[in-house]
Amino acid sequence: MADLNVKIGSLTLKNPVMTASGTFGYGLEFADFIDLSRLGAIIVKGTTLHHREGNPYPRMAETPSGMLNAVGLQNKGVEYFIQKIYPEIKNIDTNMIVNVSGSTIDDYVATSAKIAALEKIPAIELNISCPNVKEGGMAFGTSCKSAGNVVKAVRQVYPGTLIVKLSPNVTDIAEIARAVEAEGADSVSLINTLLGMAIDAERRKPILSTVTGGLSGACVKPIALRMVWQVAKAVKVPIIGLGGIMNATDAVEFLLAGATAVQIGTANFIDPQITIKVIDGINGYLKRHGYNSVQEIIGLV
Amino acid sequence: MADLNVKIGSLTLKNPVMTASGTFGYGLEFADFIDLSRLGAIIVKGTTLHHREGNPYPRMAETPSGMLNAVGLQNKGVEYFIQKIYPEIKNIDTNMIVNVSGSTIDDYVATSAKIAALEKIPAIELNISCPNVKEGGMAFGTSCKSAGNVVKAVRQVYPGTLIVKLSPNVTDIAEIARAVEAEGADSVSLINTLLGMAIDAERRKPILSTVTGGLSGACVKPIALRMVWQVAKAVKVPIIGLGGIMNATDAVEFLLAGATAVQIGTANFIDPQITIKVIDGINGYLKRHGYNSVQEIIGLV
Amino acid sequence: MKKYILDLKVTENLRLHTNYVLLKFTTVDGSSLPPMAPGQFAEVRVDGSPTTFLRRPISINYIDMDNNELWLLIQLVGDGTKKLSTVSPGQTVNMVLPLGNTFTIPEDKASQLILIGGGVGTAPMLYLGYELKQQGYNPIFLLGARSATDILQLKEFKTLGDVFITTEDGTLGEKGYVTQHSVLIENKFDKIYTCGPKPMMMAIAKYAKTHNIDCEVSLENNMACGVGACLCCVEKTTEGHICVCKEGPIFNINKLLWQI
Amino acid sequence: MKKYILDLKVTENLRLHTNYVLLKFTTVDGSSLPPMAPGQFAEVRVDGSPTTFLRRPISINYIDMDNNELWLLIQLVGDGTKKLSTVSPGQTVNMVLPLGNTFTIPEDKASQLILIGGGVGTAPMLYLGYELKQQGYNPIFLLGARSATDILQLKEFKTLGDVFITTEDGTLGEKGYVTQHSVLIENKFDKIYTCGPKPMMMAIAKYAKTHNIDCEVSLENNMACGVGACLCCVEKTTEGHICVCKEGPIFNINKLLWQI
Ligand SMILES: Cc1cc2nc3c(=O)[nH]c(=O)nc-3n(C[C@H](O)[C@H](O)[C@H](O)COP(=O)(O)OP(=O)(O)OC[C@H]3O[C@@H](n4cnc5c(N)ncnc54)[C@H](O)[C@@H]3O)c2cc1C
Ligand SMILES: Cc1cc2nc3c(=O)[nH]c(=O)nc-3n(C[C@H](O)[C@H](O)[C@H](O)COP(=O)(O)OP(=O)(O)OC[C@H]3O[C@@H](n4cnc5c(N)ncnc54)[C@H](O)[C@@H]3O)c2cc1C
Ligand SMILES: Cc1cc2nc3c(=O)[nH]c(=O)nc-3n(C[C@H](O)[C@H](O)[C@H](O)COP(=O)(O)O)c2cc1C
Ligand SMILES: Cc1cc2nc3c(=O)[nH]c(=O)nc-3n(C[C@H](O)[C@H](O)[C@H](O)COP(=O)(O)O)c2cc1C
Ligand code: FES
Ligand code: FES
Repeated sequence: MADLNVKIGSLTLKNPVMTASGTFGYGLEFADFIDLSRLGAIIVKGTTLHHREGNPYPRMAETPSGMLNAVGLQNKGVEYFIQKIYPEIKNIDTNMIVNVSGSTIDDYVATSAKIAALEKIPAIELNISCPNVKEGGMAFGTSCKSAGNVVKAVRQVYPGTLIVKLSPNVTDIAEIARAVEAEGADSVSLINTLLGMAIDAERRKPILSTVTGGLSGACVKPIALRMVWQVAKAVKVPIIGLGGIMNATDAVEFLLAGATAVQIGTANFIDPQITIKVIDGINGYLKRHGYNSVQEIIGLV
Repeated sequence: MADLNVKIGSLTLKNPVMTASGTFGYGLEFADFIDLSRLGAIIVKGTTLHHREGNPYPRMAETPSGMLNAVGLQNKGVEYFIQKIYPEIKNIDTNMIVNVSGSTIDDYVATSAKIAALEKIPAIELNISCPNVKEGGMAFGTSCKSAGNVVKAVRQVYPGTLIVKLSPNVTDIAEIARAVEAEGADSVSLINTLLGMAIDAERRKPILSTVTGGLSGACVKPIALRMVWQVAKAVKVPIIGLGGIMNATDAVEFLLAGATAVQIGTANFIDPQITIKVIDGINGYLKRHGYNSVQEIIGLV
Repeated sequence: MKKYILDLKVTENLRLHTNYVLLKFTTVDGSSLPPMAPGQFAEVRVDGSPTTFLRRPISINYIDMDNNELWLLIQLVGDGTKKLSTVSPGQTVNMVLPLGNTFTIPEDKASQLILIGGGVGTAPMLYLGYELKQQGYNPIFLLGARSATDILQLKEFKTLGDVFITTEDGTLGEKGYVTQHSVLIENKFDKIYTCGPKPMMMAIAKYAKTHNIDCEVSLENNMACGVGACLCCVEKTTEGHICVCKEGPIFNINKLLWQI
Repeated sequence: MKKYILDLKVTENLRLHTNYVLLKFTTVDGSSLPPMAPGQFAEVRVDGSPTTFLRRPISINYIDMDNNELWLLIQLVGDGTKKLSTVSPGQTVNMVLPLGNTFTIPEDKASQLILIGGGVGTAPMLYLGYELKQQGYNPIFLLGARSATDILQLKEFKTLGDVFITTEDGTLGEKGYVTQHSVLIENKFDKIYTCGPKPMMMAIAKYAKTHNIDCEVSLENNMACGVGACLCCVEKTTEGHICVCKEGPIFNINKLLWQI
């Protein structure tokens, strides 16, 4: 076994494979399929200050080698998370990370502060890039100033490892990455979904209730890989790469492009055991090429 | 036969189906496969003021439901086009449109002025969105100011129909569309390719000689469709929609989203007769749904 | 119920009619199939269909205990189901199963239960009927379809109880819609179970509400994960948006907010 | 030469060895195959491989005039060729053909011509050898491969002229590389035609240059369109970047800028 350990802020991951927010529930949904403790980290559902019903159905459309979703951050709010969900997941033996979303800076701050109090949640991922809710999310992630402002505010109340999740729907993602790094982010994760749309030609209607939604899956990999490569040259903090990772080779590509860890999202829907296969596959790759540690391949390209 | 005529600036197209620049050569390459005169328009290769060798090989990588290219505007320059190619193509009985690229505003202006003198070229498509050349192309298309400046300068020397091709690698494409409309563009076409990257994990190297390249094909359709829909709400000039159109249903989706015409690019590689199938398919769709004219479905979504 | 990811081996592929196939599967190694309940479904991976990215949810049609076989009844609608319909005996198909909840059954074995299936929506009704019969109920079946050729698995249904039929064109049974069938109108039922096209289920739900009959429907919302992880498949209910794949697909109509 | 888009019918699928298949095709309607020249290729559409988006370029291996058959010799390297290798007789495969240029043949029928193929690069050599023989030349063949089992279509080559072999492991013919084979060293050739892995072709080009032998190679640059429209497949030559799919795949080494 090669050394698969990686560090993200003050977190040590037993391997670079995490699950992407919104695609893995709270982890428990996959407990029948895999040993959750083998994962590097689990990033749970997007959590907001208050309960959110999310967008109306339909929320999903299949696209060539991918899918659009318009879930819209449905969740029962941070208090419910703390009372009801945290007790259920806190003993899963991996890094449990909460993905935090909000509509205002105060929302982000309040939610992050509450999560900061949870002993078994060592990190948060600040979602400033959700394209599926009007008043917030993505808007923060599309300008350096607003992205920087959210991070600055949250940094003041959140002492744990602070990961900031970037939006790909921007002209220059490296610039945004630099802005959030400057305000104290410990790591950046990218990419969130690309804003897309699907139309039902027969019914002459958009397929999603919200018209547009977030594109994910294999189809976005070339774009995600390019962005990770660009950001890797722009910042010093570790990068978590994601977007279209469907197998171990894809994951290795992200590591080569400069990511210290990866997240797997949509691929979990197609193969609920994919995370374990990717971990084993990265190990196999390292062995085959004579590397002793995953560190050796990070950023080789 | 439903009425398939559409107008773009002062151009009348016998149907809304054009071919996308860089994917259809000068049209002649497809003469064995289809009757070129059936097309609404042919947009020929990107043409620059001076001869360009393009980027080194390898220039292409296959991706999930798509491909990356890094051709880099290889062409023999506008003079060669006028002397050698124009005489060969000027009698093709459709709208022959030249895609004009440049590294400086002066380049764009000089090239456009020369094309303006060609009687059988009724329109140009200004490519301010090529992601594959360093000093220009895309840089113009990623800010309202520079996009507006190019269009303003070209508008002064080019009296024909002026189409401006927009880059999808931006935060807000509608804003750019408005800027070029304000400077006198007769139409906008979108999208050019999305900046992407591919890595050969086994060799630990980028696949393309230029590292990054332009993503096209089915995978980009959801993004292209969303952008067309956004731009349709932002401008009054007719929109030409493209990006991942692989069949007639895809083309209809773009029309429904607000495009007056469509372009077919990568799909020509997979089926050299696809353009004709799309024309026939649009006609079939209109019939089936009881429309007499393609105009009736433009922008229905 | 524990969920599994299994490669199951095709034992039979029966084309029931132009647009329907019945696929039978068993385990590769001869081990027993995992326990599954009526109303549950499988997320089936479709190999070799370039346009099919996600798995396809398909109801458990029947479990043949004697032969250790799982049956799936599939209507060919798009590329995914068309590709799936071409598998041949010996090939394996990857499935995640069993997913979702099951029907609730009244305690009183004398309850008058009617199972109404429309089109391929009859699929889960067969296994439900079998279970009910096993447990000592006397289920009655009402099958509706466009035309006689769309009435599937009639022979199997007949072994489980009385079967009534409506077809829209009158080629079999009574002409019209299931809600107009005399068996429904002339008898008093304690519970209706139904699966089929949404307009049909809504008409039945309305009928059930009006006549104060307990009623459970099986929803077919679009799904991505099938395990409650993505929240794509939600139905708006009295408890807010809940996942059809996990807390459904079987819902009591009282929980739904259908405008009927 | 006029290009066609054709659905051709598989008549035979021969697995030559673990990693190679020989596919034979004829027209669906019994009409004659279009004229094709040695060195040209087909852009083959691969159906049912989700990871294969573009067509795959495959050389014309042979035209069997008597049976109106086109042969393609395919090495299984990735998903596309693997999927293609599973077609069965009766199925059709869509191809754009014939594409590219052909070899140039010296006028003098007494010219000493040697055709050197490495691995699956022997594919276009068979048809070229056939044409040469038809036209009254006496081609000599030199086939190289890793091991005896990678030497393909030996029987067919033997009907066209003398065949010499090298294998890297010495399991057939002389041990070593083609450029080391005695037939090459001991005879004086007027022209070399070659197709195979790039390092092999470069070694041959170097040999040819050193010995002042005219030499044509067949390149296998990655392609998207195959018809000269996309400029993806370019090779840097004395005339700048030119398309391998249209002005190639056959190049005289004098035109190439290989560092040899
Ligand atoms: C819980 C459940 C049980 C089902 N049981 C059966 C069954 O037993 N037999 C059967 O034939 N069908 C069943 N279906 C429907 C079946 O899943 C769809 O017909 C199938 O997914 C269509 O796939 P396709 O690729 O052939 O069609 P597509 O080309 O994808 O689409 C054709 C139509 O099917 C719908 N559809 C596409 N993807 C999905 C999806 N992931 N979920 C639901 N609908 C979708 C589309 O909206 C479209 O109208 C069930 C669906 C659900 C949710
Ligand atoms: C003019 C020409 C003639 C050829 N003739 C033959 C032949 O007669 N028999 C034969 O077996 N092979 C031939 N090839 C090579 C064949 O095209 C590739 O092996 C095939 O495209 C690989 O496809 P894949 O999906 O199996 O592999 P992939 O998984 O796509 O890739 C496997 C390898 O093949 C290379 N490759 C992928 N796509 C292409 C492409 N479009 N063009 C070229 N290389 C590619 C990749 O770089 C990779 O190294 C020829 C290639 C060219 C250009
Ligand atoms: C159904 C769905 C729900 C998602 N919800 C969230 C979310 O709540 N918060 C978030 O930051 N990202 C969310 N995402 C984005 C993913 O975490 C990930 O960034 C994206 O899907 C790209 O990765 P992939 O291609 O591997 O799926 C969601 C994605 C999907 C498909
Ligand atoms: C090989 C290749 C070359 C291209 N060259 C040009 C070009 O010269 N000028 C231009 O404006 N767009 C160029 N494009 C972009 C296409 O015209 C089109 O915008 C893009 O491919 C998206 O459409 P598609 O998905 O239908 O291919 C090129 C695309 C490809 C694939
Ligand atoms: S399909 Fe993912 S939650 Fe139901
Ligand atoms: S492959 Fe398109 S020009 Fe050669």
